[in-house]
Amino acid sequence: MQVTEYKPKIVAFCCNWCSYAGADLAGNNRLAYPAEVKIIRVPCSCRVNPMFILRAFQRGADGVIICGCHPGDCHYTSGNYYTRRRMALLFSMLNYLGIEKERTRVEWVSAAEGAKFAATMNDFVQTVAALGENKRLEDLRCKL
Amino acid sequence: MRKIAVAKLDALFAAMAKTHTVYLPADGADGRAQYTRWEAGVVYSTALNTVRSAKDFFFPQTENLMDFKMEGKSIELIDTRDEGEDFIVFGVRACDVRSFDVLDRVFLAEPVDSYYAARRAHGVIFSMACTRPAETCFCKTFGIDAAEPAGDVACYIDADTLYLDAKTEKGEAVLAALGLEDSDTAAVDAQKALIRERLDALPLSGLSAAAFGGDKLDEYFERPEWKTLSETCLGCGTCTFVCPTCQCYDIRDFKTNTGVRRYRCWDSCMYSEFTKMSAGQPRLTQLERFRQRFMHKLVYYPANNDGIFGCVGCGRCLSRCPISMNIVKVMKTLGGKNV
Amino acid sequence: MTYRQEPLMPKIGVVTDIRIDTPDVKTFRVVTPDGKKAFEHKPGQCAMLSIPGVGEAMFSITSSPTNTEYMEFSIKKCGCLTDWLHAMEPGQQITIRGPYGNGFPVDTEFVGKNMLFIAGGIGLAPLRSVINYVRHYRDRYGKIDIVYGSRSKDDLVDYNEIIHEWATDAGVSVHLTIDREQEGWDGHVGFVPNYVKELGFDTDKIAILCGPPIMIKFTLQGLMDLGFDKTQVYTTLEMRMKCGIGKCGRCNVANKYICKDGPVFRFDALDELPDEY
Amino acid sequence: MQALTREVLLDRAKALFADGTVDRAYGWKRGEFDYDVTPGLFRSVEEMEKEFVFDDFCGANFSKYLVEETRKGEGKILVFLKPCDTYSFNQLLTEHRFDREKVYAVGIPCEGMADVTKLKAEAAEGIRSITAEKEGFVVHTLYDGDKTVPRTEGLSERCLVCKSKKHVAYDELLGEDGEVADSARFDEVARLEAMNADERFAFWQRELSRCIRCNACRDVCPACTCETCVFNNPNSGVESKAPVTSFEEQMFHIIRAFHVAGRCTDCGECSRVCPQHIPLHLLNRKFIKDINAFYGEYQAGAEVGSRAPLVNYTTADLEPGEAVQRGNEHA
Amino acid sequence: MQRIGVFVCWCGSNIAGTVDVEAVSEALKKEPGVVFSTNYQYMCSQAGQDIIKNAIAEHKLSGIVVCSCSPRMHETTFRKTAAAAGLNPYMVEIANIREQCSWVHKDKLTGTEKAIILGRTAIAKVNLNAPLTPGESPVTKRALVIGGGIAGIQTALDIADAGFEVDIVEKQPTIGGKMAQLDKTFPTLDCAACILTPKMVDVAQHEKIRIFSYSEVESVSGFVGNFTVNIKKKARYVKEDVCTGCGLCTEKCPQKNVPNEFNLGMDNRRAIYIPFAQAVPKVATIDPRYCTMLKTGKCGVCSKVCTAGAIDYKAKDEYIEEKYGAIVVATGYNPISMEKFDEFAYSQSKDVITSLEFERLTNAAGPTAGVLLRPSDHKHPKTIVFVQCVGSRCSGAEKGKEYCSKICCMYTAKHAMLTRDKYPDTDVYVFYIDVRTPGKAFDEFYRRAVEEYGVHYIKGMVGKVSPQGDKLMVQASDLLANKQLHIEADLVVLAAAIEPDASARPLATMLTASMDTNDFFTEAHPKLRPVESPTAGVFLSGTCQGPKDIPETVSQAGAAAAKVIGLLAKDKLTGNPCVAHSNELMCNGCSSCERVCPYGAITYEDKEFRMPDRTTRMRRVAKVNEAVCQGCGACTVACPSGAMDLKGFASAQIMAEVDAICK
Repeated sequence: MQVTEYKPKIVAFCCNWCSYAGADLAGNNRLAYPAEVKIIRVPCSCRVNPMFILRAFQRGADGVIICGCHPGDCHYTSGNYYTRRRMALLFSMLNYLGIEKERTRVEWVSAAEGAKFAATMNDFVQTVAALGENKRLEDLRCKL
Repeated sequence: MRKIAVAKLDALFAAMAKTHTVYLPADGADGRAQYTRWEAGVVYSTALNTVRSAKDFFFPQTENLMDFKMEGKSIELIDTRDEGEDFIVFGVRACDVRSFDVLDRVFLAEPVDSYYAARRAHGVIFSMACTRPAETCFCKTFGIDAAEPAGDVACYIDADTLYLDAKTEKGEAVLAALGLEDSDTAAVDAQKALIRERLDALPLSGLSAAAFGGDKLDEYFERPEWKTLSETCLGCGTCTFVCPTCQCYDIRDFKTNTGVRRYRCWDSCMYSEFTKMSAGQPRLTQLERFRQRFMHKLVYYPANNDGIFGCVGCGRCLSRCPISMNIVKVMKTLGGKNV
Repeated sequence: MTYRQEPLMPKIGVVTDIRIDTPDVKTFRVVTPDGKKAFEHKPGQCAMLSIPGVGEAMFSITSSPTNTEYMEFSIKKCGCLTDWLHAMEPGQQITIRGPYGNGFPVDTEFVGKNMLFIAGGIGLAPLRSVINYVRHYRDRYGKIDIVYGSRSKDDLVDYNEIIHEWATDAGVSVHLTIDREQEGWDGHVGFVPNYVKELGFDTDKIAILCGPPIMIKFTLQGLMDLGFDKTQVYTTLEMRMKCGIGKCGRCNVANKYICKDGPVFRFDALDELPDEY
Repeated sequence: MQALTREVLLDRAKALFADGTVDRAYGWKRGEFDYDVTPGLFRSVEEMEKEFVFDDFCGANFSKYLVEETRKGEGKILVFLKPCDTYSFNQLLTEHRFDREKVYAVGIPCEGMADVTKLKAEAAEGIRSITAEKEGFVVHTLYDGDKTVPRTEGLSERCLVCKSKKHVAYDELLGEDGEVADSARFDEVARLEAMNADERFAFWQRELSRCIRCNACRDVCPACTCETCVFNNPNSGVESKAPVTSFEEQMFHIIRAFHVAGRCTDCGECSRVCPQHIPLHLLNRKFIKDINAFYGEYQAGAEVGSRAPLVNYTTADLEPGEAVQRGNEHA
Repeated sequence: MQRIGVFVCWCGSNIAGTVDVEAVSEALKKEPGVVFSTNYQYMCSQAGQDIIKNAIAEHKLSGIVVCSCSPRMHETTFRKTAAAAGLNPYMVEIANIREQCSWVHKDKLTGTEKAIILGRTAIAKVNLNAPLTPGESPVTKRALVIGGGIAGIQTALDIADAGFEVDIVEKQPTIGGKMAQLDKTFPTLDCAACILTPKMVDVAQHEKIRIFSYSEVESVSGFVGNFTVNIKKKARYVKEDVCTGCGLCTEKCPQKNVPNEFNLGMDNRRAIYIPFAQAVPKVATIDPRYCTMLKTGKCGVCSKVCTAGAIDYKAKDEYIEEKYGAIVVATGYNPISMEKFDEFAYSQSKDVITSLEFERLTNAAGPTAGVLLRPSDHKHPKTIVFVQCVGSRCSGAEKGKEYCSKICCMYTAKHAMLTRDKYPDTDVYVFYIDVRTPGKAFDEFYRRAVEEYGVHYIKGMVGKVSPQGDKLMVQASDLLANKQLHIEADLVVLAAAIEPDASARPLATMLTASMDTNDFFTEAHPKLRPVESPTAGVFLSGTCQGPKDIPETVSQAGAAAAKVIGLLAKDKLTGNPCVAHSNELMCNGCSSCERVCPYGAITYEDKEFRMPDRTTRMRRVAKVNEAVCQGCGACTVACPSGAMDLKGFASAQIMAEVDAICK
C-alpha cells in the first residue's frame, strides 16, 4: 500500500556569511535533512523583508525560517540585531492574527554549525509537517 | 399585490431559496447591515442602507475573467465563465434599484459585458420601500420615488405584514411560485402617503439637480471651486466603493503557480494611479480626479444617457467619506442658488 | 440566457514576423494560429494586445484593411509590455482583441478629397493604415501629400516602404525631414511644423495629423495660418485605454470615450472638449 | 462640549492673518448637517468667518496635509492642533516630511471628539440635528423625538482611551494644557491575546473579510505619507487594488501595520474612517504594546528626532521566539 | 527577457550520484527565458568553462545559471568565465545542487526534484538580473591619526615608515598621552618615559609626519579614500615655529597657582607651561583660563622674557582643511570619575588616590620627585591599601562599568611590588574580586608580588573607607577567610575603571562610526576585523576600541597601520557592485535607512523634482555612497516606501526566487 506522505514546503533565508556557509558545512559533512527545505541566499538576515515571508506563505509555503549569524557575529555588525527586532514584532503580529506561530522561526547558525543547521531543519520540517498545510495564510489562486 | 405575515418571513425566504439563492440585508458582527446569503437563522434587517451597495451582485468587486496557460511560445485561453445560478436580492432600496439602470446603460451597451449581463439575467430584484428615510437621503433629487420602488417585485413592510407587488413578468413568475395570499392595496397606499410626507420633510428634500445635466460641461468644468472642494480630498476610494453607480474597473493579471488568471476588480477614479499608463497620466492632480468623479455623475453620464444622472441619492458617500466631502456639497457649491 | 460573446475575451495571435524599424520601434506581424487575420478593421482603429501576466495595452493597427493576410503593429518600446514584445521572437503567441475605436472616415468624408498626411516619429503608425488604404483605392481620392519627420534618418519608421512604394506612386508626394543634420542625409532638415509651413499647402484638402503633442499643437497652428479650417483637420489621440469598450472609466475626456468615440477626432470636435487630453 | 469656542479660535486666526504671521489656515468647515465637518484650507479671514467651525465633530487631524501644503507658497500656514494631533505633527517632523518653518501651530485643548456613527446607531435613521449639552449629546431625530446619548457613549473610541491631553508641539497654546493620561488603550489587545490562536484567527477573519480595500485607512493615516505607496507600486510585488482572496486582506493590513510600526502615533483615524468598521487600530496597538513590552516604552511623535524602535537595537533584545511566547503571555 | 543558458555540473559522482543531471538539464529547458541547457562532468574544469564560453557566444546568452557546488566555492570562477566570454559577471547565478542537495539527500528522485527546483529558482532570479559594474574611487594617500598617545604614535610611525604622509591630531599641547604619565611598565618594569620618549622624538623628526598638537577635529566629510577633515588648531598664544622650548617663560610667569593636570592636580604649574620636559612639540602654551594678560590685558611678562619673540597674545583659533584616505581613531581612555564612589572617601581625603595619581607619586618627574609621600602631610605611608575593580565589573552599571578594565590587576601588582621593593617596611594590602593575569609573563609577575614581595592579597571587597584623624579606616571583607577586616591605612589607592575619552562620542558621530553602549568604538568584526571600524576607511587603534595594556595597544596600533597602508597603497578603490540604491522618485527622505546603516553610507540631499503637473518642488532624498555601502540590505527593509533596493539581491529577485520555490 502506498501512502503519500504530506511534504511541507519550507523556504529558508540564509545569510551569506554564516548560515549559508553552515548549510554548506552540513553538506560537506553529509548531514541529511529533508529536501523540502529550499534555501535562498541573502547577504544578511536583515535583507529579509516581511513582505518576502508573506509572499512565501501566499505562494504556498508551509513554513519560513530565517537563519543568520549569531547576535554579535554579524558580518555587517548589526544586521541580525535589526532582523531580531523586525521578526520579533512580525512573528508576534502573525501570532496575534491567529497564524500558527510554529510556521515561522529565526535561528542563528554560524558557519561552523553544520550540525546545528541540519538539526534545525530536521526539527523545523517536523514541526511544520505536524501542523499540516498552511491554510490560514494562503492564496488559493496560486494553487490553480 | 400579495402579502405574508412578518412572522412568516423565514418560511418565505425558505420557499424562495428552493429555486433561487437569496440575498438580503442582515446585521453583521459590527451591527451594520450587509447583504448576506440567506440560510436558516439569518434575520432580515430593515436598516435603511447596507454599507456596500447592491451593485456587488451584478458587478462584484473582483471577478475572474479567464485563465491562461502558457508553455514555451504558446498560450492557451481558458474560458472560465459558468452558467451562473438564479438568485434573488431582497430588500433593495429604491435608490439602489435605480443604480442598476445606471449600470445597465454602461454594461449592457454594445458591446455587451457578458459577465454583467449573465448576472443581470439571473437576478430577481425585490425592492423595499423606505418608511424611514434618513437625513442623508436625496433620491428625490434624481426623480426616484422611495415610496414606489422599482425592481421585479416591490415590497412594503410594516409591523406585522410584508406586502409584495410584482412589477415585472420575472417578478410575477417568482411570486406566483411562492403561493402567497392576495392583498388589497389599502395598507400600502397609506404607507406610500406616509413615505412621501416623510421624504418631503427631509433636510435635503429641496435639493435640485436641475442646474446640472449633459449640456453643462462648459458651465462647470473650469470653475475655481473645484480647488477648494478637492483640496483636502484624501484620494481614497471610499466614496467610489460604497457608491452603487460607480463602475470603473481595472483588468489585472495574477500569476498563479501554473498560469495566469485575468480578473477584473473595482477601481476608483479618485486613485492617483488610476489613469497612469506608460504613455503618461491625463488626470494629474487630485483636483482633476475629483472633478472627473463629480462631473461624470452630474454632467458626462447624463450627456451620454438621455439626461439620467449618475447619482441615485443613496447618501452612502455622505456618511462614509473620511473628510465628509460629498456630492451634495459639490452640487451646492457649484450650483449656488439653483440647487 | 447567457451572452457567450465576451468583448474582454481575446483571441490567440501568433507573431509570425518581427521587423526592426528603428532603434526603438519594431513592427510585428500577427495572424491567428490557423494563419488568418484575427478580425477586420477600419483604418485608424486599434487592437488590444497582451502577454498574459505581463500586461495588456492598446496599439494602432498599422496595416491597411486591404491587406487580407495579416495585421501589423508598429510598436515603440516604452514600458513593461512593449519591452517584452521587443524581446520576443517569431512564433511567440500573444493575445489580441478588437477592433476598437471609430477609425478614419475613409469611405465617407475623405472620399474624393485631396489628402495631406502629417506625421512625426511613431505617429506614422496609425497613419500608415490610412495611407495604404488610400493608395489601394487610389482612384477614390485626389492628390496625396505625406509629410513625415523624425529625430534622425534611423528613426524614420517604414523608411523602405516610404521610399520604394509610397514615393514611387503616381499622385503621391512624400516630404521627409529630420530634426538635425546627419551624414548620409541630403533631404530636408527641420521640424515638421516649420516644414509644413515651408511647403505651404493649398487648403483644398483634408489634413491628418499624428505625432507628439507639441508637434500637433504647432502643426495645427501652421495649418490654421495657411487658411485651413478645423473641420478639415483630423488627428488620433494618444492611447490611454484599458478596456477598449468604453466601460472601465479611464479614457474619457468629458463624456467622450477615446476608445469608443475616438481615437480619431476632427479638430472642431476636439475644441468642444475640455483640455484634459 | 469643547473648552474653547469657535470664536476664540477664530479671533486668534484673524489676528494671525492680520499681522501677517500666516497667509492660510487649516481649519474645520461647516457641513450640511451638524456632524459632517470637513477639513479645509482657508485663505482669508472672510472665508473663515463664513465657514469655520469648532465643536465636538472636529476630529480631523491636519498634520498630514502639511506635507504637501508646506511645499507650496511662501507664507506660513496656520494649523490648529489638538493634543493627539501634535504627536503625528512631531512624527512627520522626525521623518523630515515638512518644513517646520512654514507652519504656525496653535495648540488647542480637546475634550474628546464625537463619533457620529455611534450617535447614528442610537438614532437608528434620521438625525435632524445634534447639540452638545451637559448631560451628553442630544440627538434630535426625524422620527423618534430627542434622544440623549451620554457623552462617554458618543465619543470616538480613540478619545475614550485618550493617551494624552498634553501637547507635544505648538508655537502657541490656547487654553489650558492637560496631562499625559494613563489610558486603558491596550485592554482590547490584551483581550485578543488571551484568546487561543483559533479564536484570534476567527476574529480577524471576520473583521478583515469585510475590507473593501478603499484605502481610506492608508490615505488618512498621518504615518502613510510615502511618495509612492508600495500598494500602488507595480514593482513592489504587493501591488493590488482589491481584496481578491482572504490572503490579500491579511497581507494588506499586516504590511501596512508593519510599515507604520514604531511610527504610528495611535491617532485611531484608520478605524474611524473605515467604512466597514474594522478595528484596525488593534493591529497598530498590538505593535505599540509589543514595542513597549519588548524594548521599553516608546511613543512615536512624543519627541522630534527620537529613534524609532525598528531602526534601533540593543545586544540584549529578546529573540523572536520569545517575543511570540511573551505576546501570548501578556494575557 | 533574458536569454539564459543552464549548465548542470555532475561534479563527477558528487552530484550525478544522487541527482539525475540529464533530467535536470532537460527539465530546466522549459523554464521561461532558457534557450540552452546542458550538463557536463566538471563545469569548473577548463573544458567545462569552455562549454559555457562557447554557449554564451553561440546562443547570445544574456544570463547563465550554473547548477553546481556552493557559490561560495565557484561563483567567482564562473563569473570570470562569463566575463571572459564578454558577459557581465553579475549575470551569473549558481544553483547549489551539491552541498545543499546531492550531499544531503540520499534518494535520487528527491535529489533530482529538488535540483530542478533549485535550478528553476536560480533561473527566476537571473531573469531579473541586471549587469552590474563596480564603482571606482581614487585614494588620497595620506592618513589622519586622531590622538597622540602610544597608540597614535605607533600607528603614525608605522604608516609613515611605509612612505605615506600622516598627520596626528592631539588635543593636548603635547603628544605622549597616558603612557607619558606612567612610571614603570609591567611586567618588565622598564621606565615608561625611557621607551616612549624616543618614539615621540621619532615622530617629531619624521619627515612624513605632521603633528597638530593642541588641536581637535571639527568635522569630517567624505568616505573611504576621500575624507575631508576640518581641524581646529586652538590658539596657544605661542608661535610654535618660533618657540625654542627654553622654558624661561614658564619660570617667570607670575601666575603660579594653576593645577598641573599632567600631575593630576597634585602640584601647580604656571599659566604658560610646557607639560613635561620631554614634551613634543616642545613649545610653551598659554592657558587662557589663567593668563592675566589674556584676561585683563595687564602683565606681558612672558613676552618680555622671550628672547625669540614667540609670544602672540592676539593668536586666534586656526582651521585647517585637509584631505585623507584613511582615518585612525586613537582617542584613548581616562580613569572614570570617583565622585560616585563616596564609600571610598575619595573626595573626603587627599590620601585616597587613584592608581594614575599613584603613578605620578612614584614617578621621578612627579610632584614628589619619585618619593612616595602622602599627599596630605607628605609623610611616608606605612600601610597602603589597594582596592581593585573600582567601577569595573559593576552589575547594573549605575555607578561604574559592566566591563573589566583589564589593566588594573597588573598595574596594582606592579604598584604593590614596587612599593614593597622600595619601602620594605610598608604593609601592602590588595583587595580583589579576581586576579586576572592572562598575558605573557603576567601571572609570574603577580605571583612574585605575592610570594617574593609579601604583598597581602585578600579576596574581598572594601566596603567603606573612613578618614579618622590622619588615618583611613578601611572596612573590608575577606571572602576566603569569611571574616570582616578593619585596617588602619595611611594611603588608599583605587584602581579606577577606565572609560573612553569624552571626545570619542562626538567624533564617532562625525565619522559615522558605530560605538557600543560604553562608548568604545565597534570593530567591523569582533574576531576577523578587530582594527577596522564598520565605516570603511576608519580604523581603530588602542583603548578607544576597548581596554588594553601597552603591548596590546602597540600591536593593535601596528595592525591598524598595516590596514591603512594596505588601503593607501591602492590607487583606486573598487567597490562591491551589490550595493543599495535609492529610487529618489519614491524616497520620502525619512532617515530610516540612514539610521540602520552601519557604515554611514547614506546621506541626504535636497533635490528639485519636476512634478507630473509640470511644477517643480524640492524634496529631501537619500543618496547611497556606493564606495562606502557594503551591501547588507538593512536599509531596504527599514525603508517604508520601498525606494531602497539592493543591487544583486533586489526585492523582485528574491520574490521571484520565493515564487519559484513555492510553485
